[in-house]
Amino acid sequence: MMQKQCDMNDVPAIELHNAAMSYGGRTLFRDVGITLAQGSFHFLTGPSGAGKTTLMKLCYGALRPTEGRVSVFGEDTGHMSRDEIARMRRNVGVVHQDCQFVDHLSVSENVLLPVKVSGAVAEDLDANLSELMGWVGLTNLADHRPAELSGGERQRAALARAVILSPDVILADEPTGNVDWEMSLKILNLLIELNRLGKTVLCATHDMSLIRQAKTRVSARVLRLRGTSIELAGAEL
Amino acid sequence: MMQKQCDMNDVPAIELHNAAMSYGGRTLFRDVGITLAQGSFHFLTGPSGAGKTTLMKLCYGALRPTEGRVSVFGEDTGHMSRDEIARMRRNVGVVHQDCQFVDHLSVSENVLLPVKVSGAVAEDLDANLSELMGWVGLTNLADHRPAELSGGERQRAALARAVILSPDVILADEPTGNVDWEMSLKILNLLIELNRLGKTVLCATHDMSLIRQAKTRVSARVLRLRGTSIELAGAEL
Amino acid sequence: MNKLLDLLRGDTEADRVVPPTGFTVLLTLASSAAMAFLAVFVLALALSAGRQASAWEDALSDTATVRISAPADELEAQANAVETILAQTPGVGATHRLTADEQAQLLAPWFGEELPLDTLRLPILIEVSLDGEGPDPQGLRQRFAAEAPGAVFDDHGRWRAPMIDAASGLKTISLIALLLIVAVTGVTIALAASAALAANGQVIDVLRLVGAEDSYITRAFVRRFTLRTLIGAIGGTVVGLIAVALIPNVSLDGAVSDVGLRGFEWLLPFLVPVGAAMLAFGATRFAATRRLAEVS
Amino acid sequence: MNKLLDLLRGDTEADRVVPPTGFTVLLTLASSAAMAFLAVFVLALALSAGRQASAWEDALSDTATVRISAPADELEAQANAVETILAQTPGVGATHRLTADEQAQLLAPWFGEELPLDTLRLPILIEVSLDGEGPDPQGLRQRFAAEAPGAVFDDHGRWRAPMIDAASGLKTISLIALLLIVAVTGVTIALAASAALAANGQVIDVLRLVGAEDSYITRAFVRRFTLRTLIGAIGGTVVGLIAVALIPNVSLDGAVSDVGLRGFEWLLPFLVPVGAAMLAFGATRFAATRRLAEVS
Ligand SMILES: Nc1ncnc2c1ncn2[C@@H]1O[C@H](COP(=O)(O)OP(=O)(O)OP(=O)(O)O)[C@@H](O)[C@H]1O
Ligand SMILES: Nc1ncnc2c1ncn2[C@@H]1O[C@H](COP(=O)(O)OP(=O)(O)OP(=O)(O)O)[C@@H](O)[C@H]1O
Ligand SMILES: [Mg+2]
Ligand SMILES: [Mg+2]
Repeated sequence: MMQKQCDMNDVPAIELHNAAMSYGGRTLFRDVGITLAQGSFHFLTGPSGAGKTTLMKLCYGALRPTEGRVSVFGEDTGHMSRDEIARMRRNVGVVHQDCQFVDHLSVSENVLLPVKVSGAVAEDLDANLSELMGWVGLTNLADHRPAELSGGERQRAALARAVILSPDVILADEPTGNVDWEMSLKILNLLIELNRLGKTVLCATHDMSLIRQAKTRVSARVLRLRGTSIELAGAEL
Repeated sequence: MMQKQCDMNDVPAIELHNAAMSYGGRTLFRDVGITLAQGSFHFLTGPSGAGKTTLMKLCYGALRPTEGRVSVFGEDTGHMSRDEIARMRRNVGVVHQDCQFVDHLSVSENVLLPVKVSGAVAEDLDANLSELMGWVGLTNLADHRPAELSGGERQRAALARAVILSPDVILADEPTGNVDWEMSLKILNLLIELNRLGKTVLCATHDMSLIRQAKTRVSARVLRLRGTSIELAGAEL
Repeated sequence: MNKLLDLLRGDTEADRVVPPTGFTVLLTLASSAAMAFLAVFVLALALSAGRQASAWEDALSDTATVRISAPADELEAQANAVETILAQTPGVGATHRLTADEQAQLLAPWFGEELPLDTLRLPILIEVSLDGEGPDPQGLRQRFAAEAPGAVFDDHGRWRAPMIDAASGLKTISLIALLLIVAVTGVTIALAASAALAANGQVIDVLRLVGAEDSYITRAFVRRFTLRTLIGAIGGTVVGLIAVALIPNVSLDGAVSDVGLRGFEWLLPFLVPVGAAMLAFGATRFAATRRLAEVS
Repeated sequence: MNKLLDLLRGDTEADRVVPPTGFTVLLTLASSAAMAFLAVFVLALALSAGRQASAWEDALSDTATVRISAPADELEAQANAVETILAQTPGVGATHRLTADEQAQLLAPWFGEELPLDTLRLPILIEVSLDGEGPDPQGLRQRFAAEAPGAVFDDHGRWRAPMIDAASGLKTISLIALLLIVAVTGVTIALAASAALAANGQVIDVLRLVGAEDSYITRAFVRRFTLRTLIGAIGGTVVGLIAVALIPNVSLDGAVSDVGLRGFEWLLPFLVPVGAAMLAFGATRFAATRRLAEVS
């Protein structure tokens, strides 16, 4: 459905080189080098305010690192034009932590936004959409306004929107922050399913049980922000 | 600090009588009768979209039940004028699930909003504020804008705002939805501490571990929304 | 009015909750300034036109002429009859029989100064100054026909009408334009306030959530918008006054160069910002009340 | 211009993402309508004033009179000399020596019809029609002094000046008002677009987040606002035209009652909505581009 910007399998989906990030004078992290190979599954964890959301924003070009560089499929986001960034984002589905929606559009219109703005003409779009809405359990709410959704419903709508274009990379920022355990498992299953289809997944979460659950089913690695650096969390989980 | 609207200890802080709530044609719950005695601690749980946030809104007069009635300290919210609802809210601290802030004010100004609008002249306000900001770990971010906070920081700021007027009732809607386990425990501790000071606490959450943790320290009851009714969850937790 | 004054004293605490910057602020300031500017400008135009109209009216309408042409023996008698009639007619002020010299002067443009008047049997001319609307020409002519058939009443009407109409037409148009500008100002300010309030919906939601009474919220917004409008309108008025003061030197001379304000008229434009502020007060109150009805 | 037309064809998909209702919409519609209304109104005023000015100028300035008073034996010779001089003077059109009858008519208002002209030694009057600005009166008088000392050139100047000034003053003021209204319209539309865009900041953020290119977002907003302004301005123009068409019947008659549009002038007001739409196009593009610079 989407044109890959690079199909060579040896190019990492996302790569950070000596990346540093600070707001004003405050350094969140520095010398961070991580590589998300295509098709890999990573969790991102760390205390509140550590910079998980910030790191995700680096990955989809919403922020540029104060030092070092970030590449998406081998392309340095710092050298992309605004339009290139826009097109890159159609291949990188983001579940934003604040679940931003266009208030006056219905839930299903919001979910379809990436299709609209990309100008993609998908054949079985309606079938896709209703399958997806069913999957996240929003079939009955498709015609509601985002403001009428509950917290968890909003999060699921954001997830549906992130995957509607079937992107190669999925960045999910706390996709289970507002949902109960059962729904968390369902969302995790969707992410795992997508990963099995070859998508690269990066999922920020506070929920250690979720990570533990995932590790029983997929070879996920856990990146942990601690202090100003990032480390690979190991067996202690 | 606050005038109690009613000091008789036998009047429940919050009471729902045969309350029913539906949006459009869809009934969320009906015949719900719950009583939150003064000084009690309740959790509210149930699947995403069950109506937890809706039930909380009934409790602070943001919504009126489609049937039945809701009383706060013995007063029917359905018979309160808008100004009475406003004054009632100064005695009912709410941690809103969406953490709404005034974007152009700093975090500390946002936390102080309830003091400003109530016209209360507190003596040791500054000391109170800095203690509170320290407690939720936002001392360094007091002068930031809400938009510059991380998800968890926003939630903690909302909590600080909810308790700044030292209200008799605290309604917390997923106060730990975006924070890690350590911070969750800290927030739980604050709620338990407030409860020990005699405040009535109602906390909506998906996090069963949090409830389990709380039960070891305080005699909390768990209300669970299931189908269209509410039940007292028991030993299975 | 009292409420308005209350506002100006204000509550700086409440003030802070309304965003102090942004396009809605600029919009309020600029539109009230622009409208005040236009209003002052057109007000000056209307006042000038009114002045001009009455000046022209005065200059053109306060005299008439009665001409008596009759055989020499009847001439004097008819002239006396005419003077008697005129003295009895309401709307007629002083009368003055023109001397030979004055008649010669009147004819000079056409025939030069050396007209041999004494050899001519000239009619008698009586200049009449009119009070207010002047006499009823029809009635006067009928009485002349009866008592002084050689007298002709000429109220200069055929010269006067178009000039007076021109001036009063200008005045009417200016007043219509002034009304339009007031209406447009009202609509613009009301809509700017509503748009700004809509853009600040979140602030209102949060304030209600933390227990603010409606009056607190309304006051905060109304105060901000009234002050902004007042400031904008004062700015526009001052610039408008400067522009009006500059007009005569810039482009015009002669009759209508008289555009501008005279004496106490300079005070009238200061009603413009007051009016704008009152308008903003009402419009914001209305918009705030309506927005608040959406929040519980 | 091409881009503008492209817009009108449009992309209804992109359209949906810009809120179709709300105060900012009303504001854009109403302010462009109000401004178009005022613009049409003042345009009519300016055109009428211009017409009036030239009418007055024509009526008052295209004739002059030369009066020759001289001893009877020189009179005819001097009159001939004057006619020769006039024929050679640039700015002078046809000349016409008044007959005795015509002179009598001229004097009738003052002396009645029965003036014994034949017994009078009257001056000769030559009516001169002027071309354009007319001759240089100074030069003419000098030549008369030399060749026809009894001739006096009277260009009616003393009556003409204030009238012409009045009319052209009115025209100038109308044009100033028109310019002001155009400027105010521009400011209001630009600010309304900016305010609306600021109020829709969230939409822009979301669109960028899901991969919309800047051009997509700009187009959606620019299209909406240009169309809204166009619709508002067309509405205002139509109402303005109706108002202008109604004026004469309502309040005025006589000289300035001529306010309104004549012939092809009825087409000019249709430039107003076109101008407003172009203004909205530019303003929204500018505002959208600036807002987009804040989002990565
Ligand atoms: N625009 C900004 N300006 C200044 N500081 C910012 C800005 N955005 C984020 N920060 C700060 O950077 C830190 C990291 O924010 P970030 O949102 O990345 O945290 P996080 O790891 O996602 O936390 P959470 O788990 O609470 O969502 C926070 O302390 C926040 O206050
Ligand atoms: N204004 C509204 N109009 C229509 N439906 C609404 C409205 N607000 C909420 N709902 C619906 O009511 C249901 C309950 O919403 P509520 O926010 O109370 O759920 P919740 O239990 O808090 O869920 P979560 O855990 O996801 O926050 C949801 O299905 C939601 O779509
Ligand atoms: Mg985050
Ligand atoms: Mg909820």
